[in-house]
Amino acid sequence: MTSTLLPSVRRTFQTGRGQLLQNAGVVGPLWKLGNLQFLLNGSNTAFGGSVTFIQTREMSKVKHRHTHPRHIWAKKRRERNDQELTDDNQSFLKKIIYDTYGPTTFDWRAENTGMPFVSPLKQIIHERGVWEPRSIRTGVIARKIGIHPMWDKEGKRMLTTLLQVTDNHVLKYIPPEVVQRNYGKRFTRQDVGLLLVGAESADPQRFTKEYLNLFEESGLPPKTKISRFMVTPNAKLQPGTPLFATHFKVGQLVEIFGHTIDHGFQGVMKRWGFKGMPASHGVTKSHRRGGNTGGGGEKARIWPGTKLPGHMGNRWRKLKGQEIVRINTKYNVLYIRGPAVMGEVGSFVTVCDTFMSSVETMDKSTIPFPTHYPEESEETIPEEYYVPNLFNFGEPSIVFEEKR
Amino acid sequence: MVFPPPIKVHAAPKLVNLVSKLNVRVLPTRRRLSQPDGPEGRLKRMRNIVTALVKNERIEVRYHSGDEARGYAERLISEAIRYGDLHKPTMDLAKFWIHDEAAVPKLFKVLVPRYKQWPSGLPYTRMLKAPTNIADYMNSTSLYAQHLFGVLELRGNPFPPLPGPFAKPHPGAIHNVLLEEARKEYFRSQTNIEKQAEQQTQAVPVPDEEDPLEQMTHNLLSESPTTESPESKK
Amino acid sequence: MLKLFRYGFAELSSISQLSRCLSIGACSRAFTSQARRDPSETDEATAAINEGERLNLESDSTRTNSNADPHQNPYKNEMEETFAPFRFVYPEFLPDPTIKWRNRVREKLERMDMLKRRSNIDIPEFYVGSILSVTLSDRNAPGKTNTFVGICIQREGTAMRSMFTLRNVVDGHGVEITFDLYNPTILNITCLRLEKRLDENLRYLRDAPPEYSTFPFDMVPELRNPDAPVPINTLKVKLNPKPWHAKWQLWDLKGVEDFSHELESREWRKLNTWKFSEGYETAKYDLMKTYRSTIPAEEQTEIYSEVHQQLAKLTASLRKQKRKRTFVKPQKTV
Amino acid sequence: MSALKQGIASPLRLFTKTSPLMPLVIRNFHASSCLCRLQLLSRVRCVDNSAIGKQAMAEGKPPKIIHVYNKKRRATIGDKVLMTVKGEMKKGIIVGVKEHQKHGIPRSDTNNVVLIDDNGTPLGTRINAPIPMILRGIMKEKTIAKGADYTKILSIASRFV
Repeated sequence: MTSTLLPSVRRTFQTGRGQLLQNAGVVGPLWKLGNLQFLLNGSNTAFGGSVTFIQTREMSKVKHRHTHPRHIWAKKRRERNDQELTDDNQSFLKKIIYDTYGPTTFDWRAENTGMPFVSPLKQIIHERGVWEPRSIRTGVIARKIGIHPMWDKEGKRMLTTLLQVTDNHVLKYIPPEVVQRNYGKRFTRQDVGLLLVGAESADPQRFTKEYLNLFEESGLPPKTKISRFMVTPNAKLQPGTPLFATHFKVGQLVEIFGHTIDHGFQGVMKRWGFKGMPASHGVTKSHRRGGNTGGGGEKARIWPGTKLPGHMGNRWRKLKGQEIVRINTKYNVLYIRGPAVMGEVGSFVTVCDTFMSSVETMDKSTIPFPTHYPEESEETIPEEYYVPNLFNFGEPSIVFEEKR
Repeated sequence: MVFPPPIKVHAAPKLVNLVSKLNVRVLPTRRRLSQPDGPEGRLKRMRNIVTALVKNERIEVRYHSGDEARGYAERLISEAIRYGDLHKPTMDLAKFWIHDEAAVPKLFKVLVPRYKQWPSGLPYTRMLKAPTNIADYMNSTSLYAQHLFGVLELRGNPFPPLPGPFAKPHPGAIHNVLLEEARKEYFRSQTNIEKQAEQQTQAVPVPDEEDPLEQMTHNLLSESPTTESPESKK
Repeated sequence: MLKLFRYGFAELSSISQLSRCLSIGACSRAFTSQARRDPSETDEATAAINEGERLNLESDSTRTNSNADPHQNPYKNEMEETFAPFRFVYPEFLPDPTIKWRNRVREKLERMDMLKRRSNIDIPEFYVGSILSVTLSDRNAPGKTNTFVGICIQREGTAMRSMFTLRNVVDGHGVEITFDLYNPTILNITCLRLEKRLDENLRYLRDAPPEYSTFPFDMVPELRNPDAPVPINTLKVKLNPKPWHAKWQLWDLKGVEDFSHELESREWRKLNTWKFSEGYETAKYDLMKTYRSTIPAEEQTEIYSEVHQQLAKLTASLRKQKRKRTFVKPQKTV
Repeated sequence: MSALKQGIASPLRLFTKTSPLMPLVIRNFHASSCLCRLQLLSRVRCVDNSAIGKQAMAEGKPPKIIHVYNKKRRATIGDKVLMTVKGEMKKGIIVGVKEHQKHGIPRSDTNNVVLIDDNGTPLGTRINAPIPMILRGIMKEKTIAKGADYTKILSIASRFV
């Protein structure tokens, strides 16, 4: 009795989206509680039958923000199935996966180098392009791993944000014709294609078949994070190409795109920096309230854009013109000047070349195009790159000379 | 008011005591359980669970408070292993956390020897989600009351094992049968290739007992090449 | 009984078997009887411990299960023992314990940078209470270098953010300077007197008479045996009468003379109320709180075993250079 | 816990309203926490040997800031301030602050000021407190920018840290 009842009931409550489970069998009486529906199966007799529930999202349209599913959207995570495999079969599957993909688990919490695993490249589809003035390269996916101070050669302290490029591979190239057909006027430039890039390989058993189809072309194990980048056709890359931190050069300006920290529902003092009201002098129950929201007469309503309490953070934000001051090639880490990179430690961001041509001082033709291929470079790559005015800790202490 | 008042300094780890690493997941901050009696009352609530756990070795608790108390139990055991009962602060700790005096010796006499040679990486306790009583569920108005109860137990206890989160795999299930056949075929083809390479001269290598895969191949090789397919068996 | 069935208790034959498995009763009974039987057989080491604590203590000969004996085999890990003192000597190598900010790669990169910096400057061992002299290059100073001498009243921060504060009284005016330990403008750090104090920080010296924090700028470094343990200065500072910079009564200060006569009734009352409301007495038992505010021993061992060889090499080579330099100077003056 | 409760109860009993000890209790406390920043109406300490400054300090009526000559309205090392000293309006330069400072910049136990006239010439002939070394750079910069000679206060300083 225990073994039959316990897992079945448990599992029904574990399924997040509330699919109708296969093992429900004969459909028994159904009754509703709020937006939960209970389905009783009369065949089992433990508590009057095993229970399945269907969660219906009646209020799904009333979210505070709408997002469209990306074109690459596919249902990602597989439901944990109750059809358990025997130990022999499990080890057999593991062996097959290892034989086809090699190591598939990337742990960003561990002390890793962020180097991409070796990928079994398929036949060459795309030839390598040549740089032209208006060409756009791909970007990379990185994890924010923390902030720490560094000093410049004048002894001035600056904070740097560390972004690790973790196990990045190119997955797919979508040519401009397809992009135009599918998206039309959504892109300002008509001559750009899209490049899918994935980060951090994972166990294929965790994902759905639809999601795994995205990786068929590159012959890679599935990635935990996928992103798309706008590229010109001469910057297209062979599926399966690994991307490194050396994709960028020090001193280059980049754009960073990511989710801000989720603060939840916040009041006006935290969300908008309002002053609040006094702690005493007759103030009651409104010490942290915003006060007046507008005038009377014809304007007697809440005008659009009024700063009010609400959900704070967890939005997509873009940072433009951030400078890369240092690159660690061994651990694939980009050091960005300043503490402004959005998100918590461990969150994903995408990094690509800046589009602010007026600010960019670097000669773009010197940047590796379409990406950096370390196996093709003749010289050995040094472990660290610094911008000229950044203090390298291997150097002796700063000494100021007297002017005379 | 916080006591003592916070000091505006940069954070640094406390160095006075050495603590053992826990093998359970530690949340960044404590859970916000209701604590009507203040922080002291919260500790007392945790203490009741820890005491019951040490005494009974397997208990049924509210999931979240049980999981919160789990960390305390793990820490208590690791402290007892590290310092032993001759260490006065550790004895104070044990007396606080196990408020039944008769159960205090059990920590040092029974649990410490049990967990002394414990495999590294394996926690001392186990937390499971208990099945929800449908009657309770129907009466509760909260939608989030899914995992109301859990089972907290000390590993290596004398009770028969719990069924666990998932059922035992059934070898007769269709997917297992099919995979079994695929596996056999895979290894057969592998061995055929090997055999051709070795020109059927060398004997079957003795398997490494620890490696299940190698043992599997050995079993397959030792079988006669013309095994009957399951269809023909039927 | 339903619950028992649910968790598979049904397979137990009886309740008595259950209680035997748990073995609480038997165990405690054995303890009490043995304690009564042979009170004379106590070691010298255990004699100092309070009699009331002795419920669980007993001599080794009377132990029932000799195989698994916690007293005979206290927890021992050689690696851990060798690296345990490192946490006081090089505290800045341990990362910030805040769980959500931790990342192994960043911590490792920071450590590598710190070692690189230490290969260029000899950062000596020092503690809160030690007297230091710091020379740093300053573009405003006449010779482009500036030296400050003072007692270290506080160490804070971790890794690249680690800082220390020196205090001195110059011409009767208290002056404090905070230095970043890894700032590249620092040219030299010398420990003039190596000692510890009773407290974690000495911020209360701001409210003490100036003689407790007055040190001459031409102070000569004290000679000491490098193998001897670091002395602990048990000086008790007498604070000035109120008003103070902070409410010193709220911290358990050990290096301060009794100032209870300074406190007013209102402060006593508030102090005790706070202590009671915040669970002051039971806070030390909050095991997870202590766990979250520190780095576990295993991780500390991992970190220090990684850096200690390089550290030893660096300090040895840098001290050699220093000795050479100091040996040359007197010859020139003669 | 009982011992702790007794510990709380005893001072309560000593200083109740009915207690004879109550009149002995002196009531001196601040209504607000002290701020380290220098702004309008902050009291500062005059550290030069000008007659008016010395007299004001001796009488226990230290100078009070009535204006800070920058856009933030908060004064720090090297900022010019307007003060009332013994009923007169005087200008001065902040030469030491209590606020927490960055790497290598000294923080003093008191907020120190040196009195100057409109041309930047100090009223006294000597500064008794140690002066932060960074003030040398700040004063030289301001001399060029403002057209007044502020470097004179550097020459009367007795000591730099």
